[in-house]
Amino acid sequence: MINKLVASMAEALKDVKDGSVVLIAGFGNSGIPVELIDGLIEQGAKDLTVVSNNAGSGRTDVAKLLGTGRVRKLVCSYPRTSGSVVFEEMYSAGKLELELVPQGTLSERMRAAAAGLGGFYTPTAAGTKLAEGKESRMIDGREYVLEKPLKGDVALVKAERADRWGNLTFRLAARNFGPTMAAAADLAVVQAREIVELGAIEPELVVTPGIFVDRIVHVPTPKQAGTP
Amino acid sequence: MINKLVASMAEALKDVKDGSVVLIAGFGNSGIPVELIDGLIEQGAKDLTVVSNNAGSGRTDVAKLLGTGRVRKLVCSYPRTSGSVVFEEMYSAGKLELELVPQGTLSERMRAAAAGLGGFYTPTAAGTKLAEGKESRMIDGREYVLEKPLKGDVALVKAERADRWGNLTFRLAARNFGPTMAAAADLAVVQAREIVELGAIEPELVVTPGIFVDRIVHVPTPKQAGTP
Amino acid sequence: MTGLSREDIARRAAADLWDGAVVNLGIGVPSLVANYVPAGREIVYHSENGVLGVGPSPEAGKGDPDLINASKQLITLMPGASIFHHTDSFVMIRGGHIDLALLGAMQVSVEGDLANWSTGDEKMPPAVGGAMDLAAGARGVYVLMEHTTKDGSPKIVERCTYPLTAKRVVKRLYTNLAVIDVTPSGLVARELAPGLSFAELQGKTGAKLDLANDWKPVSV
Amino acid sequence: MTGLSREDIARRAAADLWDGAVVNLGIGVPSLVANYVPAGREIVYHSENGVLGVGPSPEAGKGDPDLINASKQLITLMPGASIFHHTDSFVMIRGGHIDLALLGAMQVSVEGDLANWSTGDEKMPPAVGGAMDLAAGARGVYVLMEHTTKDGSPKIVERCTYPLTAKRVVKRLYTNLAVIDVTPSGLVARELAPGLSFAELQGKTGAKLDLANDWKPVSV
Repeated sequence: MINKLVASMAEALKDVKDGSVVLIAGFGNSGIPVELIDGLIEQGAKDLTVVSNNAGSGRTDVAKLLGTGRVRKLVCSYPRTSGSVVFEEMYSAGKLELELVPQGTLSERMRAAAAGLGGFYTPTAAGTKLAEGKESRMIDGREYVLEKPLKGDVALVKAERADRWGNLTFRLAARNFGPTMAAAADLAVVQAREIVELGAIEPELVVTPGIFVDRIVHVPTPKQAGTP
Repeated sequence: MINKLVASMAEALKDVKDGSVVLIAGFGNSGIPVELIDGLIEQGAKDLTVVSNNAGSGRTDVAKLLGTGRVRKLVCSYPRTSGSVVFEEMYSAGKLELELVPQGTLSERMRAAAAGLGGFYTPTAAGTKLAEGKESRMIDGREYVLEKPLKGDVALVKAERADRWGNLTFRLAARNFGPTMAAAADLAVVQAREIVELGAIEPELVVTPGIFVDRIVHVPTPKQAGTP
Repeated sequence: MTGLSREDIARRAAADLWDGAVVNLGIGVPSLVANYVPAGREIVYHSENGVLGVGPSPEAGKGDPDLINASKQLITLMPGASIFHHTDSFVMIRGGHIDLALLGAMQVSVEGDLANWSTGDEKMPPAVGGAMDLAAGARGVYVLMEHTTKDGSPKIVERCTYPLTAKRVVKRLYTNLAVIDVTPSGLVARELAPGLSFAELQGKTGAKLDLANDWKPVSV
Repeated sequence: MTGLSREDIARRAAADLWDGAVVNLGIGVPSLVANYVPAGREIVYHSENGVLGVGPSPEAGKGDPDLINASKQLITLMPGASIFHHTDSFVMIRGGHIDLALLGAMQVSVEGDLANWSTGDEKMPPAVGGAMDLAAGARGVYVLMEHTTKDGSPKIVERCTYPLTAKRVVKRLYTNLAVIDVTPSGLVARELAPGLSFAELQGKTGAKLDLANDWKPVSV
């Protein structure tokens, strides 16, 4: 029997290795898997590369993880926001390497990893500083930059509803990076507010099919990121 | 006010030009926009390039369009099936050019057009006859083939439900190429079994957002392809 | 002369949006535009985080923390709205499906070059977000911004000194002081903040402006 | 000696699928495998046209024309099934998310090269479907097929003469006559159709076979 539901946060995050590339879903404070991030801090893996659209605000969730000093590198589109104090501290102290990636390229690179592609040509950032050192080429009279897939060892994703096969739905715009990150990581770990019977999610309404999900932990009252 | 619903098939297909690239959704007999294809035959555009996963069976729908002699070229993954008599006739008579494309590459090429990408590297077909003449490169020890976007001038898509903004849902596995083709064409024309009020499709449950749809024609009792 | 408020800049820009336009709203002043739909028109506002059909801000104290815009402010949904994941959202953006992107800017040049992600100061951590995707992918880019920096330096310049977001993409500027078109023959001021003289406007602008023959005061 | 029926080939292959396996079913004999889930196991069958969780064929006269498999036959859905569009379906396939692809073949070589899309006959129009994507993307490829062509020519060969689908991908073969592993040291027959001698099997095979020490008759 397929049962991806695990009993504890510890089990959900066991064997996350030092040096892992960790994809963390969310945009602003929406869709951030706060409890999984706390679980990862508890778990203790270090020398991590974190891929996340923002760098957290205040000192919770992504910011809290950065503050542990266990993140070597951040791959991110918009790390500096109001309240991104931990990121700014770590960055100016030279304790955090930053790879700045345009948001659509960030998402598309993870999708390329999920889709088994070797790379793609995008017009985004062509001719700018963020394309420096990258291969570019003219295609039909327009300049494109070659971007490579970005694969995660682990993805941390917040879902609204899950069944034991790993089928997921998401809550409103908390969906954001969740589906792409789940598909782009070798180990997709999901926190779900509600666990439902197999078959309770209508086949046409599944947002992330279970094939992309490895472990589910039930977090019935998830914290919204950015709240104390 | 945005109202993509048009009153007639003629209006839905007006200004489809000779020489157009026409994306036709469907897989086997599921999801084939039979009435739109009949409408296109009526409309009379010729010298068409048709992109479709199959080439029809019997002498209806896609096969009927091929039989008019107005299709110069077929871009297809699986044209030869039991009953693909019209395709076989046209092909062996040298009246139809065929570009055979692996199914996933076909879909991904249209997605690349929809997504504004200049191309992508895929491992599919690397080292085979279908990669001949294409650029290939080794990436991390594996051979990939460069594939270019495939854009449609027109897409013909069969949906289950539509609202006046063009938001769509699909029926079961009739979804197949519909969402990708709608997004990949300059003019996405949709036949929908049911037209619903704006707001009747829950935002989380929209499959194709209206941004990808241009015209909707109401076909309340669509024919299933392959039925007489 | 402070000219228009942020709300008035947003209201003025909204007035130019046509019925049926699909418009991405970037961070900053552009986010406010969702509150100002011209009467009798339907505008489909897009937010990069996966929302099409953004409505006005919710009443104070209401709103859902999982319905936010690019500026991370609470939004509502219009009837006809749809939700999708980030990669699909950028299919819309990069693929040319967005009619207009309304963006903020640090600098805009005479040729429509846009700089809005970095001052080039190595000590200041940069943030790009969806700006480069929008600049490369939207069919048109309009900029909404304060006319000058807080210390009064011009943001409209002959040539951007900050790292570029994209070249030759901005078609029109809405500032607290003016509405300015980027044309092949240079920058043309079409509307001036009420009470502002063209000489004053030129004085706060780091590139040569022409005044349109049919110029008028900004009306909001 | 005709050996196993198509249904028995499918049943035999199904017996090797492990609990929780995600298995794509290709055109032909593989499509039948959905009818044979070993007791006590859950197998998630994938169909390239956008279905995960394919169930057995519906009863005769039942079924929905919009629920079909790669062979365009009617299917049912299991509880837990999901529907998605074609491009997402091939994200699963190409991206290595499918544990096993069960495919038909025209020829398979000693090294596991697969040819299943064209005889190379220019007059015969070709058809590739999802075969190349599956061969390149699935974590494993097993072939289910008749052991020989209708006229008795071997389909298991030293070297494929037909154009390849992919090189060195086939790990195991289920035919009406045998179960054969593709190993680094060559083809190894593990199971033979009841009543068939190894010599007879070798006689219908266009490449050298070894017989496994622990070989046994196919049991279905």
